[in-house]
Amino acid sequence: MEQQFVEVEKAVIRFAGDSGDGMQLTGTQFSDTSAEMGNIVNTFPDYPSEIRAPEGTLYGVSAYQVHFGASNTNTPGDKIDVLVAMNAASLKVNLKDVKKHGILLLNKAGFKDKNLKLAKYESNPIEDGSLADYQVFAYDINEQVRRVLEDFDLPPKMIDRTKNLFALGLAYWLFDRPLEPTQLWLNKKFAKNETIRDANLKVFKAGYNFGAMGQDLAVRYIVKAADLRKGIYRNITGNNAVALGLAVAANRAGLPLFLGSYPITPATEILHFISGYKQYGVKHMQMEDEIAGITSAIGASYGGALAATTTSGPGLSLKVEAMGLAVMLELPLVVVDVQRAGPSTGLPTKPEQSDLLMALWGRHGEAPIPVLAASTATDCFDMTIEAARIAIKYMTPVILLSDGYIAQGSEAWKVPSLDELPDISIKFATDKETYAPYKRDPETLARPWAVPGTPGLEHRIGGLEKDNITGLVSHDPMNHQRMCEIRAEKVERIVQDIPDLVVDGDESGELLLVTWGSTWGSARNALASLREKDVKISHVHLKYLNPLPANLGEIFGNFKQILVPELNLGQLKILLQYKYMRPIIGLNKVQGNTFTAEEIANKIEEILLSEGVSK
Amino acid sequence: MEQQFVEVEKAVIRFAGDSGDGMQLTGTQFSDTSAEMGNIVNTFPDYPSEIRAPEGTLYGVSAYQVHFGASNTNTPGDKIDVLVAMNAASLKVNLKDVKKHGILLLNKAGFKDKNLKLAKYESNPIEDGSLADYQVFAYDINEQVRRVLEDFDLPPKMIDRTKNLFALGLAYWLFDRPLEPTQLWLNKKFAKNETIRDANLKVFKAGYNFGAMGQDLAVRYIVKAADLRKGIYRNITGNNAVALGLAVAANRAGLPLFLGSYPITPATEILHFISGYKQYGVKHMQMEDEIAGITSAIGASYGGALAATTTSGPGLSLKVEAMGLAVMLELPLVVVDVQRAGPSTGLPTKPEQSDLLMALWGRHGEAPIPVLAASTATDCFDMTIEAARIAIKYMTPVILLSDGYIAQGSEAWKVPSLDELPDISIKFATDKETYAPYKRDPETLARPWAVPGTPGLEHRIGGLEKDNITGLVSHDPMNHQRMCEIRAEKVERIVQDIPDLVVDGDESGELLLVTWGSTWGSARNALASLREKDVKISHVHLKYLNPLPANLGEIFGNFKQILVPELNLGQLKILLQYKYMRPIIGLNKVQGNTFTAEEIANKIEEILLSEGVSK
Amino acid sequence: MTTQLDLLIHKEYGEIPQYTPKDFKADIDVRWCAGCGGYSILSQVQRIMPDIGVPKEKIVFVSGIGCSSRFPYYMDVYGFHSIHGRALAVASGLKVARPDLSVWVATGDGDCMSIGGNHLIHASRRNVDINVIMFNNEIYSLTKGQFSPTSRVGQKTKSSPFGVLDDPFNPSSLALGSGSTFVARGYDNNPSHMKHLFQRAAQHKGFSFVEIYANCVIFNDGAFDEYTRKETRPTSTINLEHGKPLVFGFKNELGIIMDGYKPKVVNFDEGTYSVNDVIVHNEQDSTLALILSDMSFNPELPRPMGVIYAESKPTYDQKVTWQINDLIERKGEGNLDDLMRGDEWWEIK
Amino acid sequence: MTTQLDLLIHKEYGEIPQYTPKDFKADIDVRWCAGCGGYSILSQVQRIMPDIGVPKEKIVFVSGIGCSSRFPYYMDVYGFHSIHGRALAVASGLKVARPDLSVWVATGDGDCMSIGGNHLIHASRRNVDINVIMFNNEIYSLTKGQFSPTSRVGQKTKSSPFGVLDDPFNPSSLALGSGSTFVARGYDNNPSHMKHLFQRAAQHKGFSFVEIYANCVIFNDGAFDEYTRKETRPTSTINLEHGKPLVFGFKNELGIIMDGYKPKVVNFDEGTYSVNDVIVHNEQDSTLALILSDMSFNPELPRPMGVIYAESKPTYDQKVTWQINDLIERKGEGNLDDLMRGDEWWEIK
Ligand SMILES: Cc1ncc(C[n+]2csc(CCOP(=O)(O)OP(=O)(O)O)c2C)c(N)n1
Ligand SMILES: Cc1ncc(C[n+]2csc(CCOP(=O)(O)OP(=O)(O)O)c2C)c(N)n1
Ligand code: SF4
Ligand code: SF4
Ligand SMILES: [Mg+2]
Ligand SMILES: [Mg+2]
Repeated sequence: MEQQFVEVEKAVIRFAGDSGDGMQLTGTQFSDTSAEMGNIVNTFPDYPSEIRAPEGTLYGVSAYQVHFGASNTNTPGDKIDVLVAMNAASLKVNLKDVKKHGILLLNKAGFKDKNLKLAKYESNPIEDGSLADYQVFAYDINEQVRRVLEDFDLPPKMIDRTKNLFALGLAYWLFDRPLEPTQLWLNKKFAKNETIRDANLKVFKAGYNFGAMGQDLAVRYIVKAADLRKGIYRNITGNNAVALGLAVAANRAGLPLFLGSYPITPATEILHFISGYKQYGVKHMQMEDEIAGITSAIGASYGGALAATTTSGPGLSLKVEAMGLAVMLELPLVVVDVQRAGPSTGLPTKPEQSDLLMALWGRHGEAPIPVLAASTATDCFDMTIEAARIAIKYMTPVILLSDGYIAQGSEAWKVPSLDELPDISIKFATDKETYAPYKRDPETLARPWAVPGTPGLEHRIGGLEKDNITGLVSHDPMNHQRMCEIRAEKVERIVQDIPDLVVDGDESGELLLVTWGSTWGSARNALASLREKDVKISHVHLKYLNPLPANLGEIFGNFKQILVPELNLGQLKILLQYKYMRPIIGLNKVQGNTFTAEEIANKIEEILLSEGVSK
Repeated sequence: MEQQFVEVEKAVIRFAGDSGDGMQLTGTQFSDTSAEMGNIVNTFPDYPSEIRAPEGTLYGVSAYQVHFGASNTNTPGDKIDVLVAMNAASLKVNLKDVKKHGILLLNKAGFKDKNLKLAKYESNPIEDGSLADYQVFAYDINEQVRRVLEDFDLPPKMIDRTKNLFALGLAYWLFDRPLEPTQLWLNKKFAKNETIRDANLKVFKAGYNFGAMGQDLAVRYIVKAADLRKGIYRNITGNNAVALGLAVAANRAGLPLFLGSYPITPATEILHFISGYKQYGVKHMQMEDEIAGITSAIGASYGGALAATTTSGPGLSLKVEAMGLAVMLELPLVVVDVQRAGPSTGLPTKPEQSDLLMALWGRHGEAPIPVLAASTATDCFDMTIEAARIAIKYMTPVILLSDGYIAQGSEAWKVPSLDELPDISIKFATDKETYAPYKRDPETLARPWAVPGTPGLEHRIGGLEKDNITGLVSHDPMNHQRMCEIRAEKVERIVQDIPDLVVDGDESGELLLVTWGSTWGSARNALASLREKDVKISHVHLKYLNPLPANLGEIFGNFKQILVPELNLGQLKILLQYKYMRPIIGLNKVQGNTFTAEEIANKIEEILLSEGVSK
Repeated sequence: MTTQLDLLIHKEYGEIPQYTPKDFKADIDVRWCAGCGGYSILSQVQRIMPDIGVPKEKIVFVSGIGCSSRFPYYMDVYGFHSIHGRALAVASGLKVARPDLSVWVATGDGDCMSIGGNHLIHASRRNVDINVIMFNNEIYSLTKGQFSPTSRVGQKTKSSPFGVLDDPFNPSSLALGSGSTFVARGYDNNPSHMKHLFQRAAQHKGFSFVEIYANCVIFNDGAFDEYTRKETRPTSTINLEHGKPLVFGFKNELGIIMDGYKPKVVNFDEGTYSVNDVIVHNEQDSTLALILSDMSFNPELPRPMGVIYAESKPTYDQKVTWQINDLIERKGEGNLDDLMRGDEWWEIK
Repeated sequence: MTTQLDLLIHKEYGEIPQYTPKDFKADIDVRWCAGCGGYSILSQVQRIMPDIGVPKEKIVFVSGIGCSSRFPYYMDVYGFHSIHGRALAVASGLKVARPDLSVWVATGDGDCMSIGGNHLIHASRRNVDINVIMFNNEIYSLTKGQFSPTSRVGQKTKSSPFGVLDDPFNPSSLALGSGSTFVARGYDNNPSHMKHLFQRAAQHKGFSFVEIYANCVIFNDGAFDEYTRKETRPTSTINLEHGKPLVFGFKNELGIIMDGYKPKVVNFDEGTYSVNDVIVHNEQDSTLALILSDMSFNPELPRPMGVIYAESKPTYDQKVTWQINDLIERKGEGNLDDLMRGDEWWEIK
């Protein structure tokens, strides 16, 4: 059969199988290779909350999705072009996300009676015609790999385990990917075990050839490369980016890094990465709980480290009292909250944006804290450094909001070089003649940072209200009022130090789309598709939630309506309605996943239509 | 000298002395007797945060203020008519609050050189003319009591200690109070020690006679009695009222009461009172920390008790995670937060209203909780029962906000009888045919309450998201959305069950005064004084903060401006601006004390003047 | 005052049905990994349930968060999967409010001893009548493999890539040091021994702390092999039985004697000592319990398995009830109208 | 990479000045009640400070909340009055970040063992080099008199008007059970003994837990009279000294012998035993420490005072530094540009 090439702007592939089928690895290879070819990639792993759910079950399905192309791959993608499904359960769980006429690459060996029963199929979908809307290509991959490896002296289980590489090879052929990067990787990974290495290499190649030998796959795809700036690139997840951001921020601040943390999904990986940074002089303590995580960090900050604590919702709830202490002490501290679906334990492996109000207002007393939010995996790097910069410059705790979606998803990152990054250092106080613990910088209102070990600056601080200059405990009524106002004012003044917003699209008009955090990606994709249809719509994205950028009110003034899509029941909406006293249209989703571009685009069109504006 | 009587509507007296001078006791006697005479009384104790500060120091001054009269004694009073000061430090600390031409009853013995020095007086204010603006009556009370008790075989220290009763007797004379109630009380209190009893009785009487003998006090005051409804009355503090409210609510609900708590100022007394209710079958646990306080209560609630936890700001911050669990479990729970000045440890013995936003929004995830606030000491009783009623009827945690001001202050309470209080009981689920853990009441959306021990209803609940009927763990995206919405809707629906607001004053106009919590008293006093001057102003007071009363928006629509005085930097303001999208004028005070009526009245006049409305 | 609850609690339940272990299996797939130590713990718990003399509806399992804390879902009794670390505080409130219930806690080394450490030591000190089963796998499994407070020095985990630095807790010593009245240790691949421990815990009136070595096949596989496998167990562990001499070894050729106040291993085959010189286990002796527990991490001594300590003492929940009953007996049941009125009231007529 | 901090830390400070206790008095009124046990603790701490070999600016006192936790305000060194219960977690982070500092924690029985219990047992287990002075007054004083985890059964307090039901912790046993390497006990009215304990704690490299019986004249006056007053102390307590026999009594006529593994009091005057039969204190023996600590609440045995246990072991903060240094030595100092680039990078040209 003749094979033809079709060029496309971008594509979405999802690899799905049992928890033990190696889908995460398969997906990562595909994405790395695609990125190396110059595609922009955006990925998302989706795995069960059970550690190793029983084989073949619906709740045991593990998947990895890759969105790759030349542009507008700002999310892992709404709908799937190609689904690789290693068994019946994987098909069942994922089919709803496949585009009509999309490609299904199925492993027949995973559709035995037992599999069908576990997947709750009445009959075999490969045979019963129920997949008529799709291009179905079903092969017995187990059989294939057994044949390929018949000369190898390996136990059958081991042989079976290579089947993901067969599927990967096939996918490479389908999308015309070069084999070398993965071959190199396999060589490295199995350097110590030649048989396994060779078996894997052979199966991988066989998968590719199987496509080339042209059983029935008639169309191959060429996904255009992006026009990327020159430089060094790598793929990175948000959690990895936060970890790197902290290490780099400490370097740029001229401070040692200290992390006090306690594991919690989906923030734990930040702790994992940082625990590996020993060679960089980084100290970390895995403490007994979240309270100890943050209070140990406060102790380290008092000692002169750039201190951070990392967590997710339930952990943030436990850190509340100590955050109030940090406010009172006016010590720098970076608190990273990787949001997940709540309330309570909620859906612990699923993303949500529902900790915003808590970050803004969830402390007893008047305890203002700056709040920032990262919008993509790579933005986590920049915003972490920004959080550290503000914390140090203004002597304040800062909350950085990420979420499970960008924390675990990856995208390509143009790696900066250390010395092109800003210097964010400040000087410790050392002069005993002029020092007073709460004597403030007139511009930033920051108090001086004097660390133990500095002769002559011995002083006492604590959670009781203190005199505005001396820092001595003060019960004076007017001093308390002044101090509350100063702490609020200090956070407000950060507005001088953050960039004005630039509207994407017309500066005024019918509708302004406002986003924050990880919904950035879906919004960008939605805008791209709408603009193709000539729909007029402007967009601003908020990385600073407290304080809000100075020109936001002015921008609002230029639009008739404002739409805020959020993965919560309307939290930014509350902030904006309070601040600007005008109605905000909310698009609210709490379904353990992010918006599809379509959902946002549809809402926009609906609003514009009802206004009789859209074509 | 001729003594004359002046009749007044109300008066304010403050007793001030060293921590060891017995001022709290003196004040309580004065207030109890006044209440018995038919005055409305409102009191406030003000004591140092040190346990026993050194004698004679400024920070060791302890005071007790009594506002008593026929009407509008809604607070302990702004300015003092009579200050009883037992030493120089007490005068120094309290003079600023005394009205011009007010009466100072001073104990000369407390103005020795040593006292003056500790009080940081350069010269003796009794002699240097600096008190010319006041009516000064200075006597050597120590000398007086020594003379009175010269026949008693008591050590000098003991004799000195009676001086507060001399001052009390003098005050009784000044305000024409009957001696019997205090005499009865002394008889009871010192029943076991005749000498001490007689000494105290004698000194008390001597103080009274000292006034009668007419040295120089020329004017006596008759404070009008109030026109009170018939019934049994007592004085009560807010903390005592909460404790009683919990015990009574449990009774009316037909449930046993369980309190899980941890001591913290100014909420600890609730725990003290309840720990004394053993005879009433009440169980309490003083747990290891606040987290255990609330989680033990959740355990008890699961077991079928009316469960409560009591705390103040720092403790509330620690309970955040567990409150989220209670939201997810949908179990009844009363969380009482007696607010104090924050952030962090702040000013722990001083009141503030700065936990409102935290109560509303301070939890990770979407975790809505009804929020109520008590406005006076006696209202603490009613609102505690109301909190319990809502908690049980809607199967939800409820936060009740009190503050250090009403919690420790007292007022006269018309004691209800148990059976005139509402029945708030609901039935436990018992029918295994119809039971499902999250099958809801169609009207309230409450789930059924099935307690362990009920055969056939064995089920599992927890913090993971659950299916809306079965309560089984569910990762279904649409179920999560539905559950988040239902939990929000359930709290919203409480609005059907709370009274509409009634505007005090005209139904529409220039300015609406909106208050919540303990500022009610200052606001009422301010209104009374303004209305005497014919200033037009309307008022609503919010006891329900979430949900807000149904007709609040409509009421707002009838006023040009809205003023919200709060003891914080504008927290209700945030809620109202967000909800009603119109600017609110804030009057914000964080000075460790409450508003004076004057501060509120002045602000109102200022607003009205600037609008050119007021006369 | 009779409450709604009294009506429920005091309802006679007559004969307890003749249950079988199956009656305690919840109708739900167990979702632990194949080979997880949890399975055998679960099945032994289900096995003893018919015999503890409590009707099903009076049994509650409370847990925190972790693989182990999923336990309540698999038991067909009342179950409460709370938040991380708080199971013991929840259970304390429940037991005090409802002394009629049989309250169990299923927890992990992280849930119980890391974030939950404070509630552990306080529930232990108070002697609340709760049966705790701590699944010790020396790792945080649900969060995919970080070290826990029982992980060993040098252990490489996701959060200690260069080796753990923290010394671990000895769980039984912490339990004893905080006042536990029942302390025992078992391991997942000895079902009958485990069953015995659970039975003993159920019988014990007071706080029972049972540590079970539970293999996590995914994140810490084989951690306990030395103490649980036939080839090494006889010399690496010693099985404690009340009133029996402390002997161990493949042929019971080893014993523990006291060298002053220090325990020491002797080999009877060497001829110097015989079984008569060996200490006899007395599970009611607090000093011996401390000494035995302290042997756990001593490489020269075998690790004790079984009931280390069992002391009979009034429970906290009983004492709460007694105090209330005593007061009511002495002073009469309180009248809320009197309480509201207080001592200092007056009447306006 | 050299940080700003290194510049501070590594600056040579030359000779340590000849301090006097007065140099450690902060210029502020001490605001405890007249007669509070805190005063004598404060003055002994100020007295040892000149001799611990650390310049003033390198000393930090951390505390939580309570009367006792006001301590840092009264010391003219660096001071950190944190929040209730968290002093040990704050101090742990500080010490690990700054091993060059001498870190002390002043805390109360409530702050340290109630809300702070978890941080206590974990700091203890990790052996972070912190010196803890726990003011035990068996009450919550700052909140005006509720029972604490060291209050006695039956004690009437504001929150236990009918008597405490909870059994108290034995602080030294909890410290030992959680792994403390230095455990000692003293009392406020024995200044020289206290001074000795503080000196020993300062010398000890690792976690030192010193419990001091501190009389609260207002809310629990006389709680420790039995153990601290001349009339009863000689028979109610025993003073431990390393290498010395365990004797006590008005004329040292009493001693502790071992009856098997159980400590027992003997009277030499009775003639059966002499001082030679008595156990000799060995503060380095973990088993003996457990036995001695366990004597504390036994009415038939004297309550031990002094250094119960002192074990030498690498500290956590040292190990953190060693692990870092070891890796840097073996693999070289990390280059952040390499770290950012990672293993799998590519170049677009
Ligand atoms: C407040 C909070 N912090 C952290 C977590 C994340 N978390 C869940 S389980 C767990 C550790 C569980 O360890 P363990 O109790 O030993 O259970 P195992 O999975 O090993 O059985 C952690 C840290 C959480 N759910 N909540
Ligand atoms: C989070 C929090 N909970 C409770 C309190 C109230 N509180 C302050 S000190 C204290 C107890 C102190 O007892 P202890 O540590 O023994 O100190 P002492 O006053 O007896 O020296 C309590 C409960 C608080 N400040 N913060
Ligand atoms: S990860 Fe470990 S502890 Fe968790 S279920 Fe699997 S084997 Fe069991
Ligand atoms: S209340 Fe007690 S502990 Fe507090 S300062 Fe006074 S005597 Fe000391
Ligand atoms: Mg574990
Ligand atoms: Mg104390």
